[in-house]
Parts: sequence; C-alpha cells; structure tokens
Amino acid sequence: MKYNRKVDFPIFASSPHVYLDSAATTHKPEVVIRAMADFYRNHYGTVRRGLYQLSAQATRIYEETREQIARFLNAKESAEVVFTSGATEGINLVAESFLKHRLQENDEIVISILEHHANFIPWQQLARENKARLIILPLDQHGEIDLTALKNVLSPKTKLLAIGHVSNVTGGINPVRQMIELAHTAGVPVLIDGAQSIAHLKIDVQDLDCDFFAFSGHKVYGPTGIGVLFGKKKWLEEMPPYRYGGEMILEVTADYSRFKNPPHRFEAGTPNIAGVIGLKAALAYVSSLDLAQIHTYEKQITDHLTQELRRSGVRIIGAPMERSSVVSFLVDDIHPHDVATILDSQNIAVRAGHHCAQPLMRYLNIPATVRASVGWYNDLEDVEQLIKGIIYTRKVMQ
Amino acid sequence: MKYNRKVDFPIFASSPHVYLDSAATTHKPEVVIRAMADFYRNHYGTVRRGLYQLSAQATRIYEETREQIARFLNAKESAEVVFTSGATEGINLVAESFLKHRLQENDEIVISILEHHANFIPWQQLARENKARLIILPLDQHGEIDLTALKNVLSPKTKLLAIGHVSNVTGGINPVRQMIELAHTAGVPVLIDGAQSIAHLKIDVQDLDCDFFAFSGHKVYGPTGIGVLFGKKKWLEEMPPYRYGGEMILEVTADYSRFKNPPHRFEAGTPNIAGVIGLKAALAYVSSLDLAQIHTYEKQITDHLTQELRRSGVRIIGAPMERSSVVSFLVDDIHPHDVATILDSQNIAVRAGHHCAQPLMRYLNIPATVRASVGWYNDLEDVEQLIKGIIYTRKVMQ
Amino acid sequence: MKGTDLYHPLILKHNKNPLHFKVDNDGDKINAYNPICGDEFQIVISIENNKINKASFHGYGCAVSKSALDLLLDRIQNLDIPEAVAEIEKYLRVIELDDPPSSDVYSLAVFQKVKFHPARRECATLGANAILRHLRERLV
Amino acid sequence: MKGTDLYHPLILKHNKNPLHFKVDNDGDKINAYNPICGDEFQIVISIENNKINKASFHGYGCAVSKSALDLLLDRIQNLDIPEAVAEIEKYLRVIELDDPPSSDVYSLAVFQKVKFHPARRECATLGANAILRHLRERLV
Ligand SMILES: Cc1ncc(COP(=O)(O)O)c(C=O)c1O
Ligand SMILES: Cc1ncc(COP(=O)(O)O)c(C=O)c1O
Repeated sequence: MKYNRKVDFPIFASSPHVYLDSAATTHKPEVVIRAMADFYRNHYGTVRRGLYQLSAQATRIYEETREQIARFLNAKESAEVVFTSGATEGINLVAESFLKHRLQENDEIVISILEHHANFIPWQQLARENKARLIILPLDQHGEIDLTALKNVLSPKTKLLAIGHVSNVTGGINPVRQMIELAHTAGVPVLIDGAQSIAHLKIDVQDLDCDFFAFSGHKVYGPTGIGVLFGKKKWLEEMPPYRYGGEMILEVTADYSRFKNPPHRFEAGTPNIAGVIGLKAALAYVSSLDLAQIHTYEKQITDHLTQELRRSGVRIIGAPMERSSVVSFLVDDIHPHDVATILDSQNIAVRAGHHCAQPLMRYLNIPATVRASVGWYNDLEDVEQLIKGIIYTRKVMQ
Repeated sequence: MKYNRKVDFPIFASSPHVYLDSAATTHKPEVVIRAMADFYRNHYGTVRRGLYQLSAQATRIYEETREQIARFLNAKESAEVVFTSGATEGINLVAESFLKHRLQENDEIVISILEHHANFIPWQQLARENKARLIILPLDQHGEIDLTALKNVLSPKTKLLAIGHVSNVTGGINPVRQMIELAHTAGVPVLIDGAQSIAHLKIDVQDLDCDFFAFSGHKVYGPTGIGVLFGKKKWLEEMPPYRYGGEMILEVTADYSRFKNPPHRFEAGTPNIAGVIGLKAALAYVSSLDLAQIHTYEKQITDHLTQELRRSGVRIIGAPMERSSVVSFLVDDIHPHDVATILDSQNIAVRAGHHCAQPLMRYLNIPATVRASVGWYNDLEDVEQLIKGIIYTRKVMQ
Repeated sequence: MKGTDLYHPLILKHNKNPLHFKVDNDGDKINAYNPICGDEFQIVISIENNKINKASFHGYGCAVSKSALDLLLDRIQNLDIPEAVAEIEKYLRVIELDDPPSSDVYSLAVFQKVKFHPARRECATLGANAILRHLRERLV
Repeated sequence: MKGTDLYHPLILKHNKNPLHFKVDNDGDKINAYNPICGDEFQIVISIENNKINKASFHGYGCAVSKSALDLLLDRIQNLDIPEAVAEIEKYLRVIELDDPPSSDVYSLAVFQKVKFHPARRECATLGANAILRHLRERLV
C-alpha cells in the first residue's frame, strides 16, 4: 500500500516530499489538471454570452457543474449553488448581501473563538459598522464549543450564527447539527464555514438544515480561485446582489437596473469557467472514492499520527471528541517556525503559525503551533517520516 | 502566412473555426495552459502561509508576477498592483472601498453612455444608495464621448470619472488621456476600465496618469478567474479593505483588527494562485510579441474587416475616429441573434446581443448588434470566411 | 442541413410570412418582452365564450421568437382556454425540459432544435410563456 | 548541511545561549513585535554620550529572530548612534534586498540564507527594524 495512492497526484512524482498541509491547500489529481488543460485546449468559450457552439458547450458544462454540486451537497436545487472565488468570498457575500440589511443597532452575531479569520473578521467588522455586537462563544473544559453558552446567548437579537464545521487548528469537528437546531429553535439562521470539512465529511445541507454553507475548491483537490456558497433559496431570493456587472442583470436603464434571479444574481462578470471545470473534475474524483471511505482512511492515518505524536512527547493542542484530519502541536519549547523550517529541510511540509486564528491562539495563550494535516494521498509512511523529522529537529535545536 | 499564427493556440487545431469573439474572451496559447498545468503538477503550494519550499516558491512567483505586471503597466511600484478575479471585481472594489466613503448626498459620478454594465451598474447603484447623482456623458455627432459635455459637468461635486478605454460595442478608442487631464484639472480622480484595451494597446499608467485601471486576464490570452486592479499608491493606502479574511491582516483580537498595507490588504483569503501563474505566462507571451506589433497587425485585419463589411452592404454601428479590434454591425433587417446562429452553423463565432451595454443600445435605438472582434490569432482568411458567412446568412433568411 | 441546425424551413417561412402578424386592437393585450435580447411583441387575443377566436401579434424579434409565436397562435386558435393552456404547457415541456415531442405537438416540434442552442431557448418560449401567464390568470 | 539550510551553527548557538538575553530596565525601551508570528521582544539599550554602552533583550521568538537580535546587539554595542544606524542599514540591505554581504557585516551574514525562506525574512529583521526606528528617532 506504501505510496501507491500518491500515483493519482503528479506532484509526488516530481517533488517527492511528505506533504502534511492539506488543511491549507490540497494537491491536485491528474484528472483535475487535465480537465482544465483540455478545456482550454479543446473547448474553451465564455459562458452565457455566446450563441456559438463553444460558448453553448461551456455554458452547459458550467450549469451541469452547478447541478453536480447541488447533488454533492444534497441541496434541494441547483439554484441554491452560487459560484464564488472561495470560502472567504462566500462568507463575505453573506455578510454583505444577507446580514447587513437585517442588522440593527444592538443586534448580535454569534461566532466561536475557534473561527478562522475568514469567519471572524467579516462579522467583527460588520458588527462594528452597524453598532451591533459580536458574541464569541468560548470553549468548554474539553476544548469544544460551549453549547450551554450558545443556548444562553441566543435571543431575538441574534441575527446569525456563523460556525466552522471543523477547526483548522484543533481538527475538532463541531456539533454543527445540534448547534443549528438550537439556533433554529431561536429563529436564528446559521452559516457553516465548510472550508475544513468539504474534503473529509459527507455534507448534506438538507440534513444539516444550515442556511448557508461555504467552501473553497482548492481544499478539496480542485483548482484555486473557485469556491461555492450554498444558500437556502428563500434567503438567496431576498438578497440584493453582491457585485454589479455583466451577466447578473435583466435590464439596465440610465435610472435603474433589474437583476436576475439567484444564483446568477450573485455572479457578476465573466466567471472562473476553467475553475468550475476543474472543480467538477475534483468533485467527481472525490465522489468516485466515496467520502465515507476517505473519512475512514484518513481517520486511520490521523489516529496513528496523533498517537505517534503523543508517544514522541510533543504537546498536542486541543483534545476534541471527534477529530478530523488536523493535529496541532508544540515540540518542547522549540518555536513552531523553527520546527517547520527544519522539517522542510527534511522535505516534510507542515504548517506553523497562528493558522489565521489569532483570537484562538490568544485564548489558548500560545503564539503559534505546528500543524500537520492529512489528505487522501497521505499514508503511514508519511507519519513515520514526520516523527523522524521531529526527532531530527530536536537534535538540531538541542 | 495563412493560419500559421494559429499554431500557438491549440484550440484551432482541435476545433477549426473562425473565432471572431475575442472581445468576449480570448483563446489561450499553449504556453499559458502549460504553465498552469506545470504549476499544479510540479510546484503547487499555497502562498504566504507556508514555511516549506513549495509554498515559498509559489509565494515568490506570485509576487514576481506582481512586479512583472507593474512593469507591463509601467506602474511606479508593484504595491500598486492588486490581484482580483477580473475587471468586474476591480471596478466593484473601487466603488466599495474608494468611492463609497467619499460620496456625499448630491455628489456626482461621471461615466459615459458607452460603458459596459461592469462600469455602469456599480456606479448607478452606489449613487442610488448615497443619494448621489450618476451623470452619463452622451456621444457627439461622430459617436465619440462628448468632451465638451465632460468639461461642462466637472465640478467640485464630481467625485469620480469612470471611463472605458475602448468600447466593447463600437470598438472606439476613447481619448482617455485628454479626459484624465480634464478631470485632474478639476481635481477629479479617474478610473479606466481597461477590459477592452489591455490586449490591444500599450498601457502606461504613469503616462495616462489614471488613478485606477482594471482589467481581466481572460481577455489578454490568460486564464479565467484572475484580473488586476492598478491603483495609485496614495489612494490604495487610504482605502479600507474590500473583503475580510486570512492573509490581509496583521492582528486580530476579539475587538478589533489591523490590516496589512496595500496590495495585500485587498487580497483576503487564498488567492487564485494558478490564475496568477497563467496570467504571468500570458503577459510574457504578449510582451514577447510586443504590443505595438500586435496593434499594427490587428489594425490591418480590422481595417480590412471593416472595409469588407461595408462593401458587403451591412450597416456598421458607430464610426469612431480610432478603432480598436471591434466592429458592430447589422445585416439588413435580420435579427442579430439569427445572424450569429447561422454563422455558427458555418463554424464562425461572432457575438450578438446588447453586449452588456443596454444603455448604449437604447441610446442608439437598436435592440442588439452583431459583433466581430479580432485577436492576434485572426487573419485575412477569417475575414473572408465571415463575409462568405454573411452572404450565406442572407441566402438562408431571404 | 446539419442535425443541429435550427432554421427549419417552417421557421423561415413563418418568420418571413407570419400568418398572424398584424396590428389588431380587438381583444386581450399581452406583452412579451425579453430585456436580455430586446425582443418585444404585443400579442392580442380575443376570447369569446371562453374560446380563443382570434389571435395576432406585432413587434420585434428574431426568426425563432417570431415564428414560434406565429405557429403557437395558429395552434391555439379556436381552442377553449383550458385546451390552449394544456397545449402550451405541452409545447413548453418539449422546449424547456427536452421532453420528446408527442405527435400532437405538430409542427411546433421543429423548435426542439433549440436544445443545441441553449441561448436560443428563450426565443422559442418568449411568446408561449407570456400567453400562458395570461391565460392562467383568466382561468382563476 | 544543504546550501539552503537556515540553521547555521552560529544561529543555533546564539539561540541557545544568547549573550544579551536578560531583563535589564536601565535604558531606552524598545518593543519589537510581529503580530503575524507572535514574536515579541523587549529590547533595552542604554545610551551615554551618544554611544550605546549596554544592550539587552528578553521576550519570545524563534531561533532566527532571537539569535539575529542577539548578534546585532553585540555588533552595535560600543558604537555611537550614527555608526549603529549605518551598521543596521547595511545588515538590512543584505537581508531585505539581497545585497551581497561585505566582509564587515561579519557573522550577521549567516542570516542571508533567509532568502531561501522568504517567510523567515521578517524573523531576521524583527529586532533590527525596531532598533533602527528607535535610533533614527533619537537622531532627529
Ligand atoms: C468594456 C468592458 N468592461 C468590463 C468587462 C467585464 O470584464 P469581466 O467580465 O472579465 O469582469 C468587459 C467584458 O465583458 C468589457 O468589455
Ligand atoms: C476554517 C477555514 N475557513 C475559511 C478558510 C478560508 O478559505 P480560503 O482562503 O480558501 O478562502 C480556511 C482556509 O484557510 C479555513 O481553514
């Protein structure tokens, strides 16, 4: 089994390295790279605008991808799928087009201390601008989001709950289903930041009953520059456009404009067509493997990783009840940046820093962590290499 | 010479067709397609975040591309180059981050009736929201933007002039240098929508002295999903962020955030890294040809096209003094959509419709036009085919 | 003619010489407008005893929208409202949902070729949708 | 050790046993903080007769930021302010602009390897930039 799952990913042939930073971005299987190159070489055309065949084809594939994504997420219909440039844009879109107009002075937005900056700053700034309050849920003694705290803060003033599905620092899988239920009972809509779950957990937006779900293509074996925002139709329909330009309008006069229905209302200008083609190939790749299988496999690797790390005596940050494919740790008192640079000299790629989660770092009272994260292409050998690398790091820094 | 310039573009080998819709989007040379595939296959990593070599390399190429673009536009420094998802986003960014905060009730924004929706609706909506006025410059008797009208409207109330460099309907090259001078004399900053000029004219933002210049990669032989906004440093520095997320912050606490300097302040989240790599290859391709040579060559083709169209008795829309590579026309009383569909049956790709310029269409009192636009890969044979196609169209529809 | 070609002789004929293209103000006025392509027709349908006994249109549109509307008007003439609604719905299923045309869609089946020209789908349905909306309102 | 490796023995030595790492409150206090990586040092420089006669630091940082600061303090000790400014500028040119190190940058040249680790450049310059800013202010 050693290394054979890496054959789908050309990077491991050309640059043999232990890649343990899939939480930042995933490598791309050949089918994804080829789908985009093939599109540019043989079928390129713009979407929606053209009456000729290349454009008609491109439009068809573009809209078929939307349907495929709707199925992938189990959305009710493809009109609930909006193409964005990534999770960050998806979340900003909801802040701008959904929440801004609903937010009154003294209203409240609820997030958690675990959030990535992408699901933190947009709400912080929106709250600021509208004299609303940002409520940050703390962690309980197990390092999980405190559900009692959530229950206590939900009120008629709460206008949105925005929560990451999986923490990109601790790897903890948050009980989003339960949180959504609590929020809905209080009449509060919920956005799920799915950046860290999309490649690892089966997502069913109807079962979750989330109001919005945002993710990035590049974290699920797809290209950069493309992402998806799922939004319940009833919300999308009442939301004003996010940006203005071509392809999102029905009619423009000197005085007023009328806009298309969702999802096109939110897709101004020429979209990232090749990005959509690449995402289509990436989701087909993931579907062909089956997310349940991916999850089982990755869990095995991650459990082994956690266990070996623990055995090697490093300090693991957070002990989530359910862990996805991410582990953060500290090696003695060696600065995480030094650990990552020395591991890099051994061709091991991990991340070190605050992981765009400065509030969490401050909360945990650590300036940074080393983070190892697992993708489909990782194997037990990678774990072994990492542990060896940590031993080497200690030797260098002793 | 017949067809040999097409060899750089694989699409013409796999799908032999007469492509006269480069104003909508350009086909990609093999060097661009390969640069992106090579990046994903051999060098993929995320930017800025990683301490390991793949990420360091990606970051280096990403920032080198910024420098290359600064040179391409002759910007003073690379910090004036912001990566966007396209011209549409660039213009929306200026509306949101630059103009919104400066716009008071009864202030004025000046555009022209020639503008593409991307450079029309953002200003219309911003004016609406802020009870400001949108002033739309008319055309003079030659179909050019009326400069006297511009002089007359500029006043201390004018907060921005936003003008397309080249009309995507008439192909007219607007006297933007003169307009910028007039505007600056009145103390008014100027945004140039460069979507239609970037692939055809040498751009020198210092010589133009424009305050902002926006374009899309996909119209200059580059990939979809990537674009550039040039902005003068003094403006970018005073502008608040456009979107919030990772990589654009210095510090985030529960209560406040501090943001990076431009350009990174405007690039929240994981950027379209492969798009940047592709754009780099596209601009290198264009530079290797030399824009002056491209312009001379395209002018020759476009002049021939205009002349042959005229000879064939179609009605050409607009008679700009200086024409870029775009010609709009009407074939007798045949509906433009019918013309385009019948031409498509002859493997000729042209565009028909309002070209995202409904206000101009209404102004000219025509519902739509047929548009043929020329790129570097077109040749005299393409013109001949189009003329034959028009004759065929007439035969079908007679 | 290729299998994907849109311009069936019947379309060209009804574009050039539509049967119902005239200005007639005698009946229900229906406006069919597609801002995206600028096509706009004024349709007039006169209904007596719940039956469409006269139908005409004028305005501006492409060969597809014009001939489709002309053929549709011809088809629903002399039908009562529920029959006309059923007829139009049947047609729209062929065009919008790619249902196979049953023999009784008659000549209108020529428009199914728009499936190879997705941007033209709305041309084939512009008039039909406007009339359908109007007739449904009358039914309530 | 590969040519790109960052951790020169000198860096490791000064990380482990810095010469100037102590808490000393006697002098100008300078804060060097990089919010992006969380590194933060309190630097104390005592200046007499325009000359740096004592320098120390404490706080938290990586091996690179810590050793770079330690070596730099060692280097500028006993210099007068303009000399120290010139010295730091020379060093920053090597690190930030990839200038070839002249022989008189001495041991600090080991940090030029950060050019292979762009994300670490700021580690090598964190202390230097803070001190430079402070000394320039004193010069005015
Ligand atoms: C003049 C003009 N401005 C702006 C745009 C918008 O460009 P994009 O759709 O790539 O954002 C276009 C392209 O359609 C254009 O022709
Ligand atoms: C939890 C979480 N949310 C949001 C993001 C932002 O994703 P992107 O940078 O692709 O927009 C990330 C990725 O860094 C993440 O880990």
